[in-house]
Amino acid sequence: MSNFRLWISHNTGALIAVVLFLVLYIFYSSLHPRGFTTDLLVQNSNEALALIFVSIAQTLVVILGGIDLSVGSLMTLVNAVASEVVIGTGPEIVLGIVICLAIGLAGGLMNGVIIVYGRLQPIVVTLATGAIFTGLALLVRPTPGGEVDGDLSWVATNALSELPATYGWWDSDPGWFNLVSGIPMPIVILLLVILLVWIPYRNSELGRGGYAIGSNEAAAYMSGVRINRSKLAAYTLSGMFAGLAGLYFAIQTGSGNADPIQAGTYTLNSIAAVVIGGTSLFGGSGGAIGTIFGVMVLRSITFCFRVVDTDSAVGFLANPLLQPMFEGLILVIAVTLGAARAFSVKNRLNMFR
Amino acid sequence: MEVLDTGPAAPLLEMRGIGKSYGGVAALDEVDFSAHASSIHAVLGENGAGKSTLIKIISGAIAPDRGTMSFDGRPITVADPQAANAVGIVTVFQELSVIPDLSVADNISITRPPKRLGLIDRRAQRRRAEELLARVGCEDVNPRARVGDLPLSRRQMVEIAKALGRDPKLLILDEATSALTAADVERVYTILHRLRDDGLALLYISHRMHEIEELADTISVFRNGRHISTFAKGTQSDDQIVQMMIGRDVSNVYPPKPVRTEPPPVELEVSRLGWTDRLSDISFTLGKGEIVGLGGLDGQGQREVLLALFGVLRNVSGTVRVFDHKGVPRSPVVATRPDHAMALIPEDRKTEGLMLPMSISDNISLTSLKWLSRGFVIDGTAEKNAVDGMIEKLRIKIGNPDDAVATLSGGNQQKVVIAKWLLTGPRILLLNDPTRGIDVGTKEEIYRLLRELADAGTSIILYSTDYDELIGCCDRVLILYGGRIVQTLEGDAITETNIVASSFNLPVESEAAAEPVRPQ
Amino acid sequence: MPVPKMSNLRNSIDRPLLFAGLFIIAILVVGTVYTLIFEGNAALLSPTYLILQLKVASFLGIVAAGMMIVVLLGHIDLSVPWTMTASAMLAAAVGGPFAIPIGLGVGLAIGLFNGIGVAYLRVPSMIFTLGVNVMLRGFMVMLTGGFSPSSVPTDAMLWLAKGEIIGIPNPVIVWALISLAVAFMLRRMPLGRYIYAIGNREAAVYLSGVNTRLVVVASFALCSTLAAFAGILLAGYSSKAFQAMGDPYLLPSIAAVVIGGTNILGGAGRYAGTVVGTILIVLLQSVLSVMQMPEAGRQIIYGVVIVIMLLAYGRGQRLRV
Amino acid sequence: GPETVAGPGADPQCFVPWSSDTTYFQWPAREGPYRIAVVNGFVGNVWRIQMIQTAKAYAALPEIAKDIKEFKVVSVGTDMAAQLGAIEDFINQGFEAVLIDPNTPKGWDRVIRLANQKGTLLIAFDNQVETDKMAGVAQDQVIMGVQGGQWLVDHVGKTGKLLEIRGVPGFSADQERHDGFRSVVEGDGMDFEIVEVVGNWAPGDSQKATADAIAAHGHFDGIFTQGGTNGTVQALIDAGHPFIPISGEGENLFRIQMAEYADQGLKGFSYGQSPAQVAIAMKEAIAALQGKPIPQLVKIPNPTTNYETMEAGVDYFPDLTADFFAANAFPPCGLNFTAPQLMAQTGDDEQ
Ligand SMILES: Nc1ncnc2c1ncn2[C@@H]1O[C@H](COP(=O)(O)OP(=O)(O)OP(=O)(O)O)[C@@H](O)[C@H]1O
Ligand SMILES: Nc1ncnc2c1ncn2[C@@H]1O[C@H](COP(=O)(O)OP(=O)(O)OP(=O)(O)O)[C@@H](O)[C@H]1O
Ligand SMILES: [Mg+2]
Ligand SMILES: [Mg+2]
Repeated sequence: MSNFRLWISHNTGALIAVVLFLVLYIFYSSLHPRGFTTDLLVQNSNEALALIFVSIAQTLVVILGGIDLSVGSLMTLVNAVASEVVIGTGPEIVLGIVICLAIGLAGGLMNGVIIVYGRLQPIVVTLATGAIFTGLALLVRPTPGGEVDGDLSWVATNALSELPATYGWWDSDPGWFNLVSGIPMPIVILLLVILLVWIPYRNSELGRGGYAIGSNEAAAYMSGVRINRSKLAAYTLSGMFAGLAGLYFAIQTGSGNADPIQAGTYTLNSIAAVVIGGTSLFGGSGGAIGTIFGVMVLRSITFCFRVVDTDSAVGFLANPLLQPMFEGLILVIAVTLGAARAFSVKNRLNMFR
Repeated sequence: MEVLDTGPAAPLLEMRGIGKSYGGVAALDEVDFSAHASSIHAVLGENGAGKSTLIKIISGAIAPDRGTMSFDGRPITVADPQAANAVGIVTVFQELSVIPDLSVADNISITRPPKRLGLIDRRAQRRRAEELLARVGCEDVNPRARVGDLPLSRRQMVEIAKALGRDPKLLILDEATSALTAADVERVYTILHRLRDDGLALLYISHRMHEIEELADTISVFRNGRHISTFAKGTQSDDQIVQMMIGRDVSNVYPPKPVRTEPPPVELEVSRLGWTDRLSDISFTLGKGEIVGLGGLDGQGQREVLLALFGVLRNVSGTVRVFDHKGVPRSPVVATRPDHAMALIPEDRKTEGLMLPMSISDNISLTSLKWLSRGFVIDGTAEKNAVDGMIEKLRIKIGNPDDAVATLSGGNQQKVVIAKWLLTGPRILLLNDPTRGIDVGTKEEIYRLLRELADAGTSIILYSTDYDELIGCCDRVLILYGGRIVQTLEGDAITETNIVASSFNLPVESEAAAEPVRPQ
Repeated sequence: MPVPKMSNLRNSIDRPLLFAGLFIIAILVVGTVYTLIFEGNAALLSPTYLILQLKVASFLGIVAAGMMIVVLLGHIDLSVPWTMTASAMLAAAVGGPFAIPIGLGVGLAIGLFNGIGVAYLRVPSMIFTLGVNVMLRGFMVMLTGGFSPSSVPTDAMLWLAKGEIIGIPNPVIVWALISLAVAFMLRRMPLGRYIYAIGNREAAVYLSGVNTRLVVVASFALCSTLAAFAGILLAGYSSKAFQAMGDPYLLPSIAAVVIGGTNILGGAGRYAGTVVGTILIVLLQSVLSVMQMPEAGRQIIYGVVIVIMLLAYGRGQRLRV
Repeated sequence: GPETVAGPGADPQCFVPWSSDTTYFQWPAREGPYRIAVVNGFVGNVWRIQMIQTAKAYAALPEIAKDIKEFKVVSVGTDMAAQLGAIEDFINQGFEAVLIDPNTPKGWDRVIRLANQKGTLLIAFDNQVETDKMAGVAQDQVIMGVQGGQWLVDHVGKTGKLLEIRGVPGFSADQERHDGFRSVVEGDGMDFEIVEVVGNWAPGDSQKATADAIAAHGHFDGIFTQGGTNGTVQALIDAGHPFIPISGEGENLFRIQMAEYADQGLKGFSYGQSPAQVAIAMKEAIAALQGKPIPQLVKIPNPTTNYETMEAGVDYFPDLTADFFAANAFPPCGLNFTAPQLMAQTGDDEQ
């Protein structure tokens, strides 16, 4: 097989997600009265970023072969904290951001320590720690509220052009800036995180160790992979991503809300996004990039509901009482597409993993 | 215990008073053992003798209960495989330790990968993989390929390449060649000889006597967790070695084949069987009481033939007749129904044959629960009797039928797999390399059992990677090459020369050739 | 380093029973100390209170029994909440003598659908049932918006949930009968053996000529039917079938199963553990409510208890080499 | 953005300002018909479904339909990010007005800014938002607690043992009703012992919590609950607890119970959050789009009733076993839907 074909075959899941996303998004943006614009991109990326971070957090754990039922709750905890600390002078804000990420890291580390040293199954441990995080979030923020720096909120949720404009970096935009000024800030943040966190992780021994563990833990151990370290690293980093999600969510909404139902929604959606994005729930393969598209597929489904016309061929999708049903149906179909290998398998023994 | 002086130099590895127990079972008992540089040291013993346990202790995978170890003259404790690697002890484990979802290159450099800017340098890693693969003669393996997509024999070669990449001082191979084809084995021999000449110490575990003969300088025999003896090759005869290993004589390994006057009634007729690009135009018949062998290089479609007949493969073309049933069974459910009465001993007992944490009893009765139930309820007494009967018949060495199968040694686990199928009273038995990793004594029992079954009317298809076995057991041998049957050998024509020749799709000579065909 | 012998399935999981039992006693003691101090009574030890708890536990217990079956297979059913809701609401909507059979039929149908998705399409159950849950919720929104179904349970449902026989509430009797049946199935019937076996190594069971897909479908069908039954009972108990009535049952049912010592990866676990786990969770919720613990504290205690229980059962085995 | 103007606003009977210092918003008048969207959050409880039904039915009334070119409803779930995204989407699509059932009280600055840029009207209903830059219609949650508490005081006296059943923790409505209730029963001269449990606004949870509380604490003299009221009544019946005064939500089943057990001592008071708020918000949006000033926050009277004044067929519907919220009619706004009318609608969009 040529290298290209190998690459395709190793990334089929993610590629399916990309195609699915493109189909849905083209459908959406072509029906949109204003068409595809920067505004649309800003709005859509704002809507997706927190879920993307949570889903990347989930991805890290799923790669290990685990599942994390606490990501949404940890995000909520950090969201609650952020609504108290990300405000004030510049240095105070920076400190607040650091505190938020540190809480994320600590939450992830706590999961990791219990799972690794308690030798317990991640799904049950995170079921429990999720409750703990929710409880802490409710302690910090019994009712929705709090405040986050307004400028930060505005900058983080708009096109890049607002960054220098808000903080007054330069009077007139330098030429090169015009090229990039239309890029939404969430995309910039995401690219930075991918570049500075995910890619290095993916190419580190610890990161590869995570894949090895998910693929076959005993073999990884026998091969001299540092099991404990890799697991702890993955959970801790996962916590940091959940923290990022909570932080961005706070910045985006300018407030905090310890809503356990919302936390549950984020957790479950993150699992769906991971699967649609081509990461196997058995572990060992997949990655953040696929997950990003998995989230975009999920989000695009609901985008479409906003633009379909009652009188069009798919007018039934405009009925608000049918939408939840179709949302579920499309979700089932998407995860089935993302996960079902039953039809392509020629040797039925290959189905059992 | 007689310990032979294997050379003037001090041993590289020295173990004293090593003990290890699992529950009540002593896997190793007061073992003293040493290995020297520039020597290939074979470790022999029947299944469950403690060989793998010894290896795992040396390589840090498990900790001994008692005893001390020194390496290179210094006392050491190996806490985990990383620690072993760090001092130069590298092991190719019996249960492969390649990681299926990672690429070949990733696997080979799984520890201490080449780095740039603190991150793994994938390109350098691929170059390194290419070099090491070339050293073991596997240039055809793409370093970017997923290891899980490779056939078992390639995986084993990747594992060996990976071990070589770790600059071992002591290289341990625990049944590292069990899945290799003859050609690969040759290459591995060459490499091992070269490594020995470079001054490495090698520990080699295998159940194939002829490998030992070709390779080893020194031989140690283990039995029941004890180190029985260590001696130079050639100082003991094969029979003596076997005697040491299993404590009795194994004079006639293969039971005699029956002489037939007329062809037996055909029970299974396969014509023009095809499946994807892996099988085409497979036609043969299986008569009542016959043992038909499948031979050839590994991965030429032998497994697929068995799986196809057992209903595991999808979209199989061609026709099959089983007794009076036309058509390929649609699933193992159909294949195991009384009117087909087929059984398949699968390739990998751990993942396809057994539920390791469940009890021996549960494993044996699983296939027969339908018969062992009254109405919808399992008949406990019937189940117990059936299980006890099988354990006795196959002489499975166990403590208690309620113990987990996982506690048994490899050979006894294999017997459990066989037992569970024999309990169903199969009329057609498909065996997929059933003696892989099984000691001579047990092998002999299995051969005898197969012949007894055949004599009692069971028809058997036996795929084996060991041509001795095909020669010794089979009434007829079909050699596969590239998914086709290229040769059918019968009677006296079943010879090593012919099997090897037709495995490479070369013409068969009527008289045994002076030089067996060797791979290029 | 002595490694515990891998003893057989039947003996290795007595610890959960023991620990959970002790913990139940501890909960009662703490709760009683509280009521003694603040109310001057020991209400939590009264038969009325205990029977009430058993009655409340029976809904969760029935859900957990079904959940345990799929967990033993190595799967999970996240569609339980809306399976309960849909079955109960449809049963109430249909009314009449067929209410209960229809409700159970809805559960069965959902279970078959789940089973087919998991066994035939081989979508991981975690994600398939998650999607089905969303779909069911949408379906009920559609129905409720479309016509206004009755939400009042039939007399039969009311009797089943509220009646009692010689002082024992009917739901408890139902739970006991279901428990006996499930325990018997798991221990003594081939189906049970297959469920454990598939939870350990599905490929081996498949190659043994067992129709594993049928077993998986049957297990999901059982799980959903039991959830439906719990939903119907719950509707009777509340005298009303209402949206989202199943939502509070998902995580507790999983927790009950694992606190009871069932391996979340499948293949091992005793039914008695699930019963004890259920009682533990219901009592814990109740006592915390009685003690007027604020929600934050409740969540934290709940989480900590699960972690502590699991740690107390002994750390998992190392992977075998 | 809107101009802040002095009152009075349009239709003051219907659009009652929240308080005397409530400001008024005025947008430039625009040509109809308009494009209006409703962005709902959670779906999957009866209240929200009924709200959607009301919105659709109202939009279909001839006198409203003539002003509406396109009407869309979407439910985004409990995810705040999705709700913000949907609102922004409708702003970008050029909708003239977006009615919001907000998931949280804060975090609206960005969409308000965008809406003002593009001239879109935003009106929050059901839950309040903590900003004076967005228009809203709301019922006073604190008052609900106060009214419920006061009613208990009137029927129980100033002393005794009360059971308070709270809603979903973390929601402002829960906190506000609680605060209102406590302000009365913990006020001067009051001497209550209060047991507080969580019922999550759901009948099942409320029933369980009530049953537990009765088992552990014995007798209560009155109950204040935020929702799932019929579950609480059920628990009283099951426990053989004598009927006592209850302040509860506006569920039809509770009101049926009130009627049924009034003579046995169930003195019920029912306050309600009405799903018909959405219609008032819609009416207000149209008025504002026509250029009329509207109050920044409209106060919707709390439709309350009690066991003495309750009227079958108006305040509750004894023959309807369906599960819905009975408080629906707001005559000053010309809103005369009855719940059965709404719930009997078909799910299809074309009417
Ligand atoms: N097959 C196995 N046999 C023994 N231990 C295993 C096996 N698989 C995983 N482990 C786990 O691996 C751990 C040791 O891993 P390893 O030493 O590689 O981690 P590490 O990163 O070096 O951590 P540490 O710094 O704690 O040693 C043990 O705690 C054990 O639980
Ligand atoms: N993890 C374990 N738990 C319990 N018993 C074990 C375990 N591993 C090995 N044993 C027991 O220890 C003994 C030695 O096993 P070992 O694997 O060393 O045998 P071996 O000589 O390698 O056999 P084979 O040739 O079959 O590989 C056997 O009786 C086996 O049942
Ligand atoms: Mg270590
Ligand atoms: Mg071995």
